[in-house]
Parts: sequence; structure tokens; C-alpha cells
Amino acid sequence: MMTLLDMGKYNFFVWGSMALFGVMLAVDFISIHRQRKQLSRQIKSRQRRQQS
Amino acid sequence: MSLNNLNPHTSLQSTILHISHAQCQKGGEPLFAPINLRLERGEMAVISGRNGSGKTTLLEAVAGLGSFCEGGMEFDHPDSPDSWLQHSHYVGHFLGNKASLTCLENLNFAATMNGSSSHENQLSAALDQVGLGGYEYHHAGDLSAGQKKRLALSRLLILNKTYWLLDEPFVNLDVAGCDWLFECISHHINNGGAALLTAHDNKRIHEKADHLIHLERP
Amino acid sequence: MNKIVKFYHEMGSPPSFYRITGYWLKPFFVLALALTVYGLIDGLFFAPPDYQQGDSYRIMFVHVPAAWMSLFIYAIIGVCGLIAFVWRMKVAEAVMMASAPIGALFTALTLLTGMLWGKPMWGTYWDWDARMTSELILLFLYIGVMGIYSAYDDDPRKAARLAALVAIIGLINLPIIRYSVEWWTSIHQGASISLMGGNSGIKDWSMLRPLLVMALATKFYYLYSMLHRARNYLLRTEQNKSWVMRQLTEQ
Amino acid sequence: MGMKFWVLLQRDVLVAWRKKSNIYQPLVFQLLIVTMFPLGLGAGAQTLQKIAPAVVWILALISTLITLENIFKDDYEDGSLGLYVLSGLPLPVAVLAKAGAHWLTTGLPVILFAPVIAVLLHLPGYAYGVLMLSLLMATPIFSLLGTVGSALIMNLKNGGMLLSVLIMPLLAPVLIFGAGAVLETTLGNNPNGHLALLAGCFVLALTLAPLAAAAAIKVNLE
Repeated sequence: MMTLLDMGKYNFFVWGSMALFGVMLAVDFISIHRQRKQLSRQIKSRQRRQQS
Repeated sequence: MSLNNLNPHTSLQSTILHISHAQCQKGGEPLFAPINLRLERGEMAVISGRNGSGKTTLLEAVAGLGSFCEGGMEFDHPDSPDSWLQHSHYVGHFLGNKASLTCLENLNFAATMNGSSSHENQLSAALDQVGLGGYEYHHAGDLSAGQKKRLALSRLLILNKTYWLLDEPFVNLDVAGCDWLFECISHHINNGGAALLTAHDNKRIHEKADHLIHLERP
Repeated sequence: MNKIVKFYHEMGSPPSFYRITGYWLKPFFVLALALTVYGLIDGLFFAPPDYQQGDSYRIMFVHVPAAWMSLFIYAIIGVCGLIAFVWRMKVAEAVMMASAPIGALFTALTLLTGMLWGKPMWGTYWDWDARMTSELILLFLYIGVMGIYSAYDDDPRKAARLAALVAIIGLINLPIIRYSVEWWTSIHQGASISLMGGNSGIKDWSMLRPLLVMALATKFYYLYSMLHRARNYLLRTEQNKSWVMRQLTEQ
Repeated sequence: MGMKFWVLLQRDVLVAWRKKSNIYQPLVFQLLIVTMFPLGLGAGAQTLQKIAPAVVWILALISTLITLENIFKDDYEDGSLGLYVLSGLPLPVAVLAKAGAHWLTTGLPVILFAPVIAVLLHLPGYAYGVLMLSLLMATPIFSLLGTVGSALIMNLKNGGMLLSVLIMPLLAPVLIFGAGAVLETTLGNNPNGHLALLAGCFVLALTLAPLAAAAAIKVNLE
């Protein structure tokens, strides 16, 4: 199994790129959902303020 | 200050400015409740409202520097329908004087940009009328606030436009200036001109106004 | 025929755009995830090593799709900018401003993976190669669009129209940049083995397959991320409209 | 209509002439920065000569870039923008007048001053002609693109940085062709290819920039 993962002397570069790919897309994914949650909280509180 | 050599207006066809349930917005929020106005020659309309109610935004929209988010305005003129810009002149909160130019140069620029003749003596005559007699070669930047306002108002005397759009014209003017301006506007109205101005503390102008528009909350 | 017209009209109005795209989010995400996993496993373990670069060429399976996406997304931003500027369509503004962050992200990803691939291939992390240089300038184009939008955040409609104008100017300018940069590098150092140019030489299907799978995966992820941000954009800009409240209370 | 165009151009040149700062500013800036290169690189003529074409060109570009911001910002702030926008003069023509005035007051001095910077960097004598020619074609492009940038950030308080980010991608090809032309001459090759492409960029900017700037002003005024 280990030999499969071994990329010769390029381990750092290949796995670094893959990690980068994963991390950046994860950051994008999380930022979308955080933006969404924050937005709906904001709109609901604004709505409550207007009704009161 | 004599008013005799105010140049007469062009032929007196009937032109009407219609503003129909217009609203302006700032930051996505409407500023005031929809307003309606029908302004003809020989009439004056005064817009009043608390600070921040959108008086300047409305006036800029009418002048063509801004836009209405609801409703709109039409200007029906017998021979040239969309000639609102030829028939109106806007003196805004930012007066439009270039600080590093002299009064004469400022006036000459405004005159030529609007296509009216700009002889030296005509320009200095207008400056005399607004009380800036000796200031022809004075840099506009060195004038006082009241004098800057007078320089901007002197444009109205040179460009014979029928519709005057004035944003709080009485601000910064001293008592003599206010009297002169009141006199000048009334003279313009009686000669078949029209004026749309914003003012909130001047009782005299409110009484003379044919239309009084108060900007309410949306 | 009227089915398409009806679809076009529905996608044009924010409430129905919001409702329809809501159903597509989950499938797009699942598809993107599955394709990515399959593409990476196939590319990293089953594709044969390159006779010249050994295993370091596997970075291509991430670098090249990201580069294609960065250009593809800017083209979409430009087209949406044109629609938004000329016909003032709210949904086009939403799609444009939603695509900008994900596009910038793919451009940055291209630059970073390109540097990681450059070290084993050229011996330096950065080389002013034609593609990398125009990719860097493309990043400025993205920053420009996002920057002008956030500069006018007090008036969303005006900000969107100015961002659309900047996007259109950028779109017109993109071919000029790519051509002039290409021309500039061809004079100075002759045609070096440019990163993206390498893949056109791939004859081996087992190398090309993971690349195409990954390209598809990034497209699906783009659609997922963009639609999500577009819906958030519509929620934010249409706050005072009634449909926003209804949508929020339902979920 | 032609009369209005000239009056607007004249007024702008007069304003720039009265406030001499934005005529001197680019030149002083160039002198300031060019002295840093020998301090950093050592005074060796060979090293300076190698970088001379690029540095002269880049300094010309940056020194014009910093004056672009207030092409429309001053007019917007003191209200005189309304005078020519509402004067019935088509907006693209007004933009052309502003770009022309800016070119006369900052572009021309930069072209005339470039040889001074070139001498300080030991640029070989036979390259001066192409340097001046390339700048002659490029500085109008800077002014034209500057009007677009300035119109986009007209009512922002601190938009200078944003203007550079917006304009930089548009200037990249111009810099490539312009600095390339000078470099080719120093290497003894024929720079006509670069100059022709630079002329192409100029025509493109001349036709498209006024339309873009006019659209930006309309949006900003709405």
C-alpha cells in the first residue's frame, strides 16, 4: 500500500497540491454556509424589528 | 442692484414639467413617499423636508444628474419634446465653481458650455448684479461661501433658461443677498420663467410658492 | 418550444430562480464530490508515470482543470456582466457576483499548484512562463471586479452595474492580455515547455481520462458554489421583498 | 458642439496650468525613484544599461498612473461635472476632451522628460528616438484608460488603489509592447513590430475608452 502512495522524490509536491486543492475548496464550502447562516439570522432579526 | 438688463426669455410657448408619483432611493431604500408635481411657466414650487429627507437627491434626479427609482418625469414642450436640458439649469449644493479659475473664467465656461453668448461686458454686468463687482479676476477659491454662492447664481442671469433648479439657494447668503435673490426669482417668475427650489427656513418664499411639496417618510 | 421560453422566464425572476436552483444544489455537490474522488484516485494511482517527469506530472490533474475553470468562469462573468449591464437582470448580477470569488479561488489554486509543479520541472517555484503570467493578470481582473463591488457596498444595484462594466472591459481585454503575454514570452526565452501546453501532447487515454473527469468535477463544484452564493446574493439584495421572508421561514 | 469640446479642454488645461503641482508631480516622482536604482544596483553602467529601457518606461507609466485618480474626482467634488454633463455635449466627447487635457498636461511633459531619465540610466543614444515615439503613442493610452478608471471610482473617498488594480491589466499589453520596443532597439533589432502593436492598442483605447468612461459616469450619477 505504501509503495502506491509513494510518488518518488515528488511526495511533497504532489501531495502538497492535492492538499491545497482540498483545503481551498473546503474553505469555499465553509464560507458559503457561514455566509448563509449569518444572512438568514440577520434578515429574521430585521423582520422582527420591523414587526415590533 | 438694478434688475433692468435681465435678458428677456425666449418666445413664450407653454411648457409643462410633469413629475408623477416619483421616488428616489439611496442604498436601496426609498427616501420619501411618492410625490406629484405639475410645474408650468410663471410658477414656483418649493420642496421642504427635514434633513436627510432626500431634497437634494430629488432635485438632482429632476436636473438629470440622478434617477428616479419609482415613477418619473416628463417635459412636454411643443416643438422639441426631450429638450429638458436646454430649458433647465441646476445650481446644486456643490456650486460648480472651479477654485483655481477666476470668476470671469468660471462664468465664461458655464456660458459657452450652454451655448449662450459670452461677451466680456455681459459677464461682468452679471457679476455686478450679484454683488461681485470688483471680483472679475479674483480666484473663485479665495471667495467667501456667500460670494461663491453668488457666483454660482450669476450663471442663471447669463444662461436664459426657463426652469431654474436651485438647491437651498438662500443658504450662506446675507440679508441683502436673500432680498436680491427673492427679488430676482420673483422677476424671473413674472417674466414667464419657472423655479423649483428647496428651502426650509425661509417664510417669504413659502408664501410666494404656487406649489409646496413636503417630503414625507416612505 | 414554450417549455424553454417558460424556463427562461422563470430563471429570470429572482423568486423562482431561488426556488428552482434550490433543488439542484444537493445533486451538483454529490456529483462533484464523486467525480473528484474517482478522478483523483484514477489519476494518482492508476495513471502510468510519465517517462520524463515521473510522478510529478500528477499535479496536472489538479492544476490544469483549475486553469481551465479560471478562464471559463471569467468568460461567464463577462457574459453575465453584459446581460446585467444591458438588460439590468437581477439574476445575471447575482450569477456574476457569485462566480467572482470561486473564479478567483480557482485562479489562485492554478498559480499555487503551478508553482508546486514548477519546482520539480524547472527547479524554481516561479518562472515568468506565458500561461502563469497571464494567470496572474487574470487574478488582478478578478480582484478588480470584486474590489469595485465591495467599494460601493452602500448601494448594491449601482455596485453591481459598475462591476458588470469592469467585467465587460476585462472580457474584451482578456484575449489581448493572453496574446501579448504569449508574444512577449516567445521573444525572450523561446517556447519553454509551458505547463498547460504539455497536456495537449498526451496521447495516453489513461492519463487523459482522469484529467477530463477532474475537469467535469470542478465544473459541477463551480455550479454548486455559484448557485449557493447567487441565492445568498438574492437573499441579501431582495431582503425587503416578501418572498425572501417566505423562503426563510419554510426552511 | 466642437466649440464646447474646445472650451472644456481649454478649461482643464487652464486649471492644470494654474495648479502647477500635477504637472511637476510626475516628473519629480520619476527623478525621485530613478535615483534609487543606482543606489540599489550599484552605479555600474552595464547593469543600469540593461535595465534602462524597462525602468524608464515603467517610471513613465507609474508617474502618470498616480495622477489619473482626480481626472473626474475634482469635478465631481466641486460640482462642475454637472455643467458639462448636462450641457448637451455627448458624454464620450466630453470624456475625450478630459483625456486630451490630461494628456497635454501630464502626458506631454512625461514624454519630454523621458530622455533625462534615460541619460541617468545610461540608455544608449540610438534608442532615444524609439523611446520618445513609444511614449508618444502610449501616454494617450494612459490618459484614455485613466478616464475610465477615474470615472469608475469617481465618488469614492479613497479609490486610488482600486483604480490601479482596475487599470493594471489594461496597461500590461501596453507596457509589454512599449518597453519591448525600446529593448529591441537597444539589442539592435527592429522595433517596428512592437510599435505597430502599440499603435493598435492606441486606436483601441481611443475608440472604446470614451464609451466605457461615459457608461461609468452615467452609472455613477444614477
